[in-house]
Amino acid sequence: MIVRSLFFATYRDMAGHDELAVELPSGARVADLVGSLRARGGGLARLPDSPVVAVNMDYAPLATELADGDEVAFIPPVAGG
Amino acid sequence: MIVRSLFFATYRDMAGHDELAVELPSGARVADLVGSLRARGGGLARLPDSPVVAVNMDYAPLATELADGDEVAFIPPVAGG
Amino acid sequence: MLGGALTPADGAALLFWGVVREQNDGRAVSQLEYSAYGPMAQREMLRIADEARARFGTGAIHVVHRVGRLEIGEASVAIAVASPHRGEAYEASRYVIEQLKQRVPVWKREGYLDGHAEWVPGFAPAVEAAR
Amino acid sequence: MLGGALTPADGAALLFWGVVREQNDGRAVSQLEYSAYGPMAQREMLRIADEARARFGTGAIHVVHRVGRLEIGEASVAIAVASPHRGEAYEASRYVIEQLKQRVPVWKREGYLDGHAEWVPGFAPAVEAAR
Repeated sequence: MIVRSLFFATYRDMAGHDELAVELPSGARVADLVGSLRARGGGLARLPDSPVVAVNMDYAPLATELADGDEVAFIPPVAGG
Repeated sequence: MIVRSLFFATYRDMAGHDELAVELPSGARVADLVGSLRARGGGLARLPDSPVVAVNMDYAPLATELADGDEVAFIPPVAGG
Repeated sequence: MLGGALTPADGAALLFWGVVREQNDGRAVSQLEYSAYGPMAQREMLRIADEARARFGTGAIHVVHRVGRLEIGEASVAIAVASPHRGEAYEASRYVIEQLKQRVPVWKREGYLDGHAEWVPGFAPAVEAAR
Repeated sequence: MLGGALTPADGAALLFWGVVREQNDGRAVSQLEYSAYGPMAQREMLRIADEARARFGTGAIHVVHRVGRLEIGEASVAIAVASPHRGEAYEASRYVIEQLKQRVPVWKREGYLDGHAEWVPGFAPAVEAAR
Protein backbone atom coordinates (compact mmCIF):
# COMPACT_ATOMS: atom_id res chain seq x y z
CA MET A 1 0.00 0.00 0.00
CA ILE A 2 0.99 3.61 -0.46
CA VAL A 3 0.61 6.43 2.10
CA ARG A 4 1.20 10.15 1.60
CA SER A 5 3.56 11.74 4.13
CA LEU A 6 3.29 15.52 4.58
CA PHE A 7 6.02 17.64 6.16
CA PHE A 8 5.64 21.08 7.70
CA ALA A 9 7.89 23.85 9.05
CA THR A 10 11.13 22.42 10.54
CA TYR A 11 10.24 18.93 9.32
CA ARG A 12 9.72 20.29 5.83
CA ASP A 13 13.17 21.87 5.99
CA MET A 14 14.66 18.52 7.08
CA ALA A 15 12.83 16.48 4.48
CA GLY A 16 13.50 18.91 1.65
CA HIS A 17 9.97 18.15 0.36
CA ASP A 18 6.39 19.11 1.20
CA GLU A 19 5.29 15.53 0.72
CA LEU A 20 6.47 12.06 -0.15
CA ALA A 21 4.58 8.92 -1.24
CA VAL A 22 5.84 5.92 0.74
CA GLU A 23 5.23 2.24 -0.03
CA LEU A 24 4.64 0.09 3.05
CA PRO A 25 3.62 -3.55 3.64
CA SER A 26 -0.06 -3.94 4.49
CA GLY A 27 -0.72 -3.87 8.23
CA ALA A 28 2.04 -1.28 8.73
CA ARG A 29 1.60 1.23 11.57
CA VAL A 30 2.64 4.86 11.91
CA ALA A 31 5.77 3.72 13.78
CA ASP A 32 6.79 1.64 10.74
CA LEU A 33 6.39 4.65 8.46
CA VAL A 34 8.57 6.72 10.79
CA GLY A 35 11.24 3.98 10.78
CA SER A 36 11.11 3.72 7.01
CA LEU A 37 11.51 7.48 6.56
CA ARG A 38 14.39 7.75 9.05
CA ALA A 39 16.15 4.85 7.33
CA ARG A 40 16.27 6.81 4.06
CA GLY A 41 19.01 8.93 5.61
CA GLY A 42 19.75 12.52 4.59
CA GLY A 43 17.66 15.12 6.37
CA LEU A 44 14.95 12.56 7.15
CA ALA A 45 17.35 10.72 9.48
CA ARG A 46 16.87 13.72 11.81
CA LEU A 47 13.09 13.16 12.16
CA PRO A 48 12.42 12.36 15.85
CA ASP A 49 11.68 8.69 16.44
CA SER A 50 8.39 9.58 18.18
CA PRO A 51 7.07 12.57 16.22
CA VAL A 52 3.55 13.93 16.59
CA VAL A 53 1.53 12.85 13.55
CA ALA A 54 -1.98 13.27 12.26
CA VAL A 55 -3.56 10.52 10.17
CA ASN A 56 -6.20 11.90 7.81
CA MET A 57 -6.26 15.14 9.86
CA ASP A 58 -6.70 13.53 13.31
CA TYR A 59 -3.84 13.38 15.79
CA ALA A 60 -3.00 9.69 16.09
CA PRO A 61 -0.64 7.55 18.20
CA LEU A 62 2.31 5.73 16.66
CA ALA A 63 0.51 2.40 17.02
CA THR A 64 -2.22 3.49 14.58
CA GLU A 65 -2.59 1.02 11.72
CA LEU A 66 -2.38 2.58 8.30
CA ALA A 67 -4.47 1.92 5.19
CA ASP A 68 -3.73 2.49 1.52
CA GLY A 69 -4.19 6.16 0.60
CA ASP A 70 -3.87 7.48 4.16
CA GLU A 71 -2.45 10.97 4.61
CA VAL A 72 0.08 11.11 7.43
CA ALA A 73 1.17 14.60 8.45
CA PHE A 74 4.31 15.13 10.53
CA ILE A 75 3.52 17.95 12.95
CA PRO A 76 6.41 19.77 14.63
CA PRO A 77 5.52 21.86 17.71
CA VAL A 78 2.77 24.28 16.67
CA ALA A 79 3.02 28.04 17.09
CA GLY A 80 -0.19 29.65 15.93
CA GLY A 81 -1.98 32.55 17.55
CA MET B 1 -24.84 79.09 51.12
CA ILE B 2 -26.57 77.41 48.24
CA VAL B 3 -25.89 73.89 46.93
CA ARG B 4 -27.31 72.23 43.80
CA SER B 5 -28.97 68.87 44.37
CA LEU B 6 -29.26 66.57 41.36
CA PHE B 7 -31.67 63.63 41.19
CA PHE B 8 -31.48 60.62 38.89
CA ALA B 9 -33.63 57.64 37.92
CA THR B 10 -35.88 56.54 40.83
CA TYR B 11 -34.79 59.56 42.92
CA ARG B 12 -35.71 61.85 40.05
CA ASP B 13 -39.15 60.23 39.93
CA MET B 14 -39.55 60.79 43.70
CA ALA B 15 -38.32 64.38 43.61
CA GLY B 16 -40.32 65.33 40.54
CA HIS B 17 -37.33 67.47 39.46
CA ASP B 18 -33.93 66.92 37.88
CA GLU B 19 -32.40 69.40 40.26
CA LEU B 20 -33.12 71.71 43.16
CA ALA B 21 -31.16 74.61 44.67
CA VAL B 22 -31.10 74.32 48.46
CA GLU B 23 -30.10 76.98 50.96
CA LEU B 24 -28.13 75.67 53.93
CA PRO B 25 -26.31 77.27 56.89
CA SER B 26 -22.56 77.46 56.40
CA GLY B 27 -20.73 74.42 57.79
CA ALA B 28 -23.60 72.14 56.77
CA ARG B 29 -22.75 68.54 55.83
CA VAL B 30 -24.28 66.17 53.31
CA ALA B 31 -26.35 64.63 56.10
CA ASP B 32 -27.89 68.04 56.80
CA LEU B 33 -28.82 68.43 53.14
CA VAL B 34 -30.48 65.00 53.18
CA GLY B 35 -32.43 65.94 56.32
CA SER B 36 -33.50 69.24 54.81
CA LEU B 37 -34.74 67.58 51.62
CA ARG B 38 -36.64 64.83 53.45
CA ALA B 39 -38.26 67.46 55.66
CA ARG B 40 -39.80 69.12 52.60
CA GLY B 41 -42.25 66.23 52.44
CA GLY B 42 -43.95 65.04 49.25
CA GLY B 43 -41.91 62.60 47.17
CA LEU B 44 -38.67 63.79 48.77
CA ALA B 45 -39.79 62.36 52.12
CA ARG B 46 -39.15 58.96 50.52
CA LEU B 47 -35.43 59.65 49.92
CA PRO B 48 -33.46 57.13 52.01
CA ASP B 49 -31.88 58.69 55.09
CA SER B 50 -28.45 57.39 54.04
CA PRO B 51 -28.42 57.70 50.25
CA VAL B 52 -25.28 57.36 48.14
CA VAL B 53 -24.22 60.83 47.00
CA ALA B 54 -21.46 62.34 44.92
CA VAL B 55 -20.17 65.79 45.75
CA ASN B 56 -18.75 67.55 42.71
CA MET B 57 -18.64 64.16 40.91
CA ASP B 58 -16.80 62.21 43.65
CA TYR B 59 -18.60 59.69 45.81
CA ALA B 60 -18.58 61.20 49.30
CA PRO B 61 -19.67 60.13 52.79
CA LEU B 62 -22.57 61.80 54.58
CA ALA B 63 -20.16 63.59 56.93
CA THR B 64 -18.64 65.56 54.04
CA GLU B 65 -18.77 69.30 54.68
CA LEU B 66 -20.37 71.31 51.90
CA ALA B 67 -19.35 74.63 50.39
CA ASP B 68 -21.33 77.25 48.52
CA GLY B 69 -21.92 76.18 44.92
CA ASP B 70 -21.27 72.47 45.51
CA GLU B 71 -23.09 70.00 43.25
CA VAL B 72 -24.55 67.11 45.24
CA ALA B 73 -25.86 64.22 43.15
CA PHE B 74 -28.19 61.62 44.66
CA ILE B 75 -27.20 58.29 43.14
CA PRO B 76 -29.67 55.41 43.34
CA PRO B 77 -28.23 51.91 42.69
CA VAL B 78 -26.49 52.04 39.30
CA ALA B 79 -27.31 49.66 36.43
CA GLY B 80 -25.01 50.38 33.50
CA GLY B 81 -23.37 47.85 31.22
CA MET C 1 -12.54 52.15 18.38
CA LEU C 2 -9.35 50.08 18.47
CA GLY C 3 -7.77 51.92 15.57
CA GLY C 4 -6.01 54.54 17.63
CA ALA C 5 -5.33 52.25 20.58
CA LEU C 6 -2.79 49.77 19.15
CA THR C 7 0.94 50.44 19.27
CA PRO C 8 3.78 48.25 17.95
CA ALA C 9 4.28 46.89 21.50
CA ASP C 10 0.80 45.37 21.58
CA GLY C 11 0.28 41.68 20.85
CA ALA C 12 -3.39 41.44 21.77
CA ALA C 13 -6.54 43.46 21.34
CA LEU C 14 -9.87 42.70 22.95
CA LEU C 15 -13.19 44.36 22.23
CA PHE C 16 -16.16 43.71 24.51
CA TRP C 17 -19.72 44.77 23.76
CA GLY C 18 -22.64 44.59 26.13
CA VAL C 19 -25.73 44.04 24.02
CA VAL C 20 -29.46 44.50 24.78
CA ARG C 21 -31.05 41.05 25.18
CA GLU C 22 -34.64 40.09 24.53
CA GLN C 23 -34.90 38.58 28.03
CA ASN C 24 -33.76 39.70 31.46
CA ASP C 25 -34.49 37.43 34.43
CA GLY C 26 -37.10 35.64 32.38
CA ARG C 27 -39.14 38.73 31.38
CA ALA C 28 -39.48 39.58 27.69
CA VAL C 29 -37.83 42.97 27.10
CA SER C 30 -39.04 45.09 24.19
CA GLN C 31 -36.71 48.06 24.65
CA LEU C 32 -34.34 49.79 27.02
CA GLU C 33 -33.57 53.35 27.91
CA TYR C 34 -30.30 54.31 29.58
CA SER C 35 -29.81 57.56 31.42
CA ALA C 36 -26.65 58.82 33.08
CA TYR C 37 -25.08 61.51 35.21
CA GLY C 38 -23.03 62.22 32.12
CA PRO C 39 -19.97 64.19 33.27
CA MET C 40 -19.43 61.98 36.31
CA ALA C 41 -19.98 58.78 34.32
CA GLN C 42 -17.29 59.97 31.90
CA ARG C 43 -14.91 60.63 34.78
CA GLU C 44 -15.55 57.29 36.47
CA MET C 45 -15.00 55.41 33.21
CA LEU C 46 -11.65 57.19 32.71
CA ARG C 47 -10.67 56.39 36.28
CA ILE C 48 -11.57 52.72 35.89
CA ALA C 49 -9.55 52.54 32.65
CA ASP C 50 -6.56 54.14 34.44
CA GLU C 51 -6.87 51.67 37.31
CA ALA C 52 -7.00 48.72 34.91
CA ARG C 53 -3.95 49.95 32.96
CA ALA C 54 -1.94 50.39 36.16
CA ARG C 55 -3.08 47.11 37.70
CA PHE C 56 -2.61 44.85 34.68
CA GLY C 57 0.06 46.70 32.70
CA THR C 58 -1.93 46.95 29.48
CA GLY C 59 -1.70 49.57 26.76
CA ALA C 60 -4.60 51.87 25.88
CA ILE C 61 -8.12 51.21 27.19
CA HIS C 62 -11.18 52.97 25.77
CA VAL C 63 -14.66 52.75 27.30
CA VAL C 64 -17.89 54.05 25.80
CA HIS C 65 -21.43 53.82 27.21
CA ARG C 66 -24.50 54.83 25.26
CA VAL C 67 -27.51 56.63 26.68
CA GLY C 68 -31.05 56.98 25.39
CA ARG C 69 -33.27 54.39 23.82
CA LEU C 70 -31.74 51.13 22.57
CA GLU C 71 -33.33 48.29 20.69
CA ILE C 72 -32.61 44.58 21.15
CA GLY C 73 -29.27 43.67 19.57
CA GLU C 74 -27.78 47.14 19.99
CA ALA C 75 -24.63 47.58 22.05
CA SER C 76 -24.96 49.64 25.24
CA VAL C 77 -21.29 49.54 26.24
CA ALA C 78 -18.02 48.92 24.42
CA ILE C 79 -14.61 48.33 26.02
CA ALA C 80 -11.46 48.20 23.89
CA VAL C 81 -8.17 47.01 25.41
CA ALA C 82 -4.78 46.92 23.68
CA SER C 83 -2.06 44.99 25.51
CA PRO C 84 1.41 43.54 25.01
CA HIS C 85 0.09 40.16 26.26
CA ARG C 86 -3.29 38.49 25.99
CA GLY C 87 -3.74 37.37 29.60
CA GLU C 88 -3.64 40.95 30.83
CA ALA C 89 -6.02 42.05 28.07
CA TYR C 90 -8.68 39.59 29.28
CA GLU C 91 -8.19 40.52 32.94
CA ALA C 92 -8.29 44.25 32.28
CA SER C 93 -11.40 44.02 30.10
CA ARG C 94 -13.19 42.00 32.75
CA TYR C 95 -12.11 44.41 35.48
CA VAL C 96 -13.47 47.38 33.53
CA ILE C 97 -16.92 45.89 32.91
CA GLU C 98 -17.32 44.66 36.50
CA GLN C 99 -16.26 48.02 37.98
CA LEU C 100 -18.41 49.89 35.48
CA LYS C 101 -21.46 47.96 36.62
CA GLN C 102 -20.70 48.72 40.26
CA ARG C 103 -19.89 52.41 40.21
CA VAL C 104 -20.55 54.30 36.98
CA PRO C 105 -23.68 56.45 37.43
CA VAL C 106 -25.82 55.00 34.64
CA TRP C 107 -29.38 53.72 35.01
CA LYS C 108 -31.50 51.43 32.90
CA ARG C 109 -35.22 51.50 32.38
CA GLU C 110 -36.62 48.35 30.81
CA GLY C 111 -39.79 48.31 28.75
CA TYR C 112 -41.63 44.96 28.69
CA LEU C 113 -43.90 43.52 26.05
CA ASP C 114 -46.93 44.14 28.29
CA GLY C 115 -46.33 47.92 28.04
CA HIS C 116 -45.02 48.21 31.58
CA ALA C 117 -41.62 49.86 32.23
CA GLU C 118 -39.39 49.99 35.27
CA TRP C 119 -35.96 50.96 36.56
CA VAL C 120 -33.74 47.91 36.76
CA PRO C 121 -32.40 47.27 40.28
CA GLY C 122 -28.63 47.77 40.39
CA PHE C 123 -25.58 48.14 42.62
CA ALA C 124 -25.14 50.71 45.38
CA PRO C 125 -21.69 52.19 44.73
CA ALA C 126 -19.23 51.87 47.63
CA VAL C 127 -18.42 55.19 49.28
CA GLU C 128 -15.02 55.10 50.90
CA ALA C 129 -12.84 57.83 52.34
CA ALA C 130 -13.92 61.27 53.46
CA ARG C 131 -12.59 63.93 51.10
CA MET D 1 -17.06 39.00 11.83
CA LEU D 2 -19.60 39.38 14.63
CA GLY D 3 -22.37 40.56 12.36
CA GLY D 4 -23.79 37.12 11.64
CA ALA D 5 -23.01 35.74 15.09
CA LEU D 6 -25.35 37.74 17.34
CA THR D 7 -28.90 36.58 18.07
CA PRO D 8 -31.55 38.30 20.25
CA ALA D 9 -30.59 35.93 23.11
CA ASP D 10 -27.04 37.31 23.27
CA GLY D 11 -26.12 39.94 25.84
CA ALA D 12 -22.37 40.00 25.25
CA ALA D 13 -19.98 39.90 22.33
CA LEU D 14 -16.23 39.58 22.59
CA LEU D 15 -13.71 39.95 19.79
CA PHE D 16 -10.09 38.95 20.38
CA TRP D 17 -7.23 39.71 18.00
CA GLY D 18 -3.70 38.36 18.25
CA VAL D 19 -1.45 41.00 16.74
CA VAL D 20 2.16 40.84 15.50
CA ARG D 21 4.42 42.61 18.01
CA GLU D 22 7.71 44.32 17.35
CA GLN D 23 9.37 42.23 20.08
CA ASN D 24 9.23 38.58 21.04
CA ASP D 25 11.31 37.42 24.03
CA GLY D 26 13.38 40.57 23.73
CA ARG D 27 14.36 40.18 20.04
CA ALA D 28 13.31 42.88 17.60
CA VAL D 29 10.96 41.29 15.06
CA SER D 30 10.72 42.83 11.60
CA GLN D 31 8.16 40.47 10.09
CA LEU D 32 6.43 37.16 10.47
CA GLU D 33 5.34 34.42 8.17
CA TYR D 34 2.68 31.90 9.18
CA SER D 35 2.22 28.57 7.45
CA ALA D 36 -0.40 25.95 8.19
CA TYR D 37 -1.66 22.48 7.41
CA GLY D 38 -4.70 24.29 6.10
CA PRO D 39 -7.53 21.73 5.99
CA MET D 40 -6.62 20.23 9.37
CA ALA D 41 -6.15 23.69 10.96
CA GLN D 42 -9.66 24.56 9.77
CA ARG D 43 -11.03 21.36 11.27
CA GLU D 44 -9.27 21.81 14.61
CA MET D 45 -10.50 25.41 14.89
CA LEU D 46 -14.10 24.24 14.28
CA ARG D 47 -13.67 21.51 16.87
CA ILE D 48 -12.29 23.93 19.45
CA ALA D 49 -15.18 26.31 18.82
CA ASP D 50 -17.65 23.44 19.27
CA GLU D 51 -15.97 22.38 22.51
CA ALA D 52 -16.09 25.95 23.85
CA ARG D 53 -19.78 26.36 22.95
CA ALA D 54 -20.68 23.08 24.66
CA ARG D 55 -18.50 23.71 27.72
CA PHE D 56 -19.50 27.33 28.41
CA GLY D 57 -22.97 27.51 26.85
CA THR D 58 -22.22 30.43 24.56
CA GLY D 59 -23.83 31.28 21.23
CA ALA D 60 -21.87 31.39 17.98
CA ILE D 61 -18.06 31.30 17.97
CA HIS D 62 -16.02 32.15 14.87
CA VAL D 63 -12.27 31.65 14.59
CA VAL D 64 -10.01 32.84 11.77
CA HIS D 65 -6.22 32.45 11.42
CA ARG D 66 -4.21 34.12 8.71
CA VAL D 67 -1.30 32.56 6.87
CA GLY D 68 1.50 34.13 4.85
CA ARG D 69 3.52 37.22 5.57
CA LEU D 70 2.31 39.66 8.23
CA GLU D 71 3.70 43.02 9.26
CA ILE D 72 3.87 44.43 12.78
CA GLY D 73 0.44 45.57 13.92
CA GLU D 74 -1.46 43.13 11.70
CA ALA D 75 -3.79 40.59 13.29
CA SER D 76 -2.81 36.94 12.89
CA VAL D 77 -5.86 35.46 14.60
CA ALA D 78 -9.38 36.67 15.39
CA ILE D 79 -11.89 35.01 17.71
CA ALA D 80 -15.49 36.24 17.90
CA VAL D 81 -17.81 34.98 20.66
CA ALA D 82 -21.50 35.81 21.08
CA SER D 83 -23.04 34.79 24.38
CA PRO D 84 -26.15 35.30 26.51
CA HIS D 85 -23.88 36.26 29.46
CA ARG D 86 -20.52 38.01 29.61
CA GLY D 87 -18.70 35.65 32.01
CA GLU D 88 -19.08 32.75 29.60
CA ALA D 89 -17.98 34.93 26.67
CA TYR D 90 -14.66 35.70 28.39
CA GLU D 91 -14.10 32.08 29.40
CA ALA D 92 -14.92 30.70 25.96
CA SER D 93 -12.72 33.24 24.16
CA ARG D 94 -9.81 32.41 26.45
CA TYR D 95 -10.37 28.68 26.00
CA VAL D 96 -10.31 29.03 22.22
CA ILE D 97 -7.03 30.98 22.06
CA GLU D 98 -5.26 28.69 24.55
CA GLN D 99 -6.39 25.52 22.75
CA LEU D 100 -5.57 27.03 19.38
CA LYS D 101 -1.99 27.67 20.50
CA GLN D 102 -1.65 24.10 21.75
CA ARG D 103 -3.11 22.08 18.92
CA VAL D 104 -3.92 23.90 15.68
CA PRO D 105 -1.28 23.00 13.06
CA VAL D 106 0.07 26.47 12.32
CA TRP D 107 3.73 27.51 12.39
CA LYS D 108 5.41 30.86 12.67
CA ARG D 109 8.70 31.97 11.16
CA GLU D 110 10.05 35.19 12.62
CA GLY D 111 12.34 37.52 10.70
CA TYR D 112 14.64 39.66 12.86
CA LEU D 113 16.12 43.05 12.14
CA ASP D 114 19.56 41.43 11.61
CA GLY D 115 18.19 39.56 8.57
CA HIS D 116 18.09 36.21 10.35
CA ALA D 117 14.86 34.15 10.37
CA GLU D 118 13.76 31.13 12.36
CA TRP D 119 10.83 28.90 13.24
CA VAL D 120 9.42 29.91 16.58
CA PRO D 121 9.45 27.06 19.14
CA GLY D 122 5.93 25.99 20.00
CA PHE D 123 3.76 23.38 21.68
CA ALA D 124 3.78 19.65 20.92
CA PRO D 125 0.08 18.76 20.54
CA ALA D 126 -1.18 16.06 22.90
CA VAL D 127 -2.01 12.79 21.14
CA GLU D 128 -4.63 10.88 23.07
CA ALA D 129 -6.71 7.84 22.17
CA ALA D 130 -5.98 5.32 19.44
CA ARG D 131 -8.50 5.66 16.65
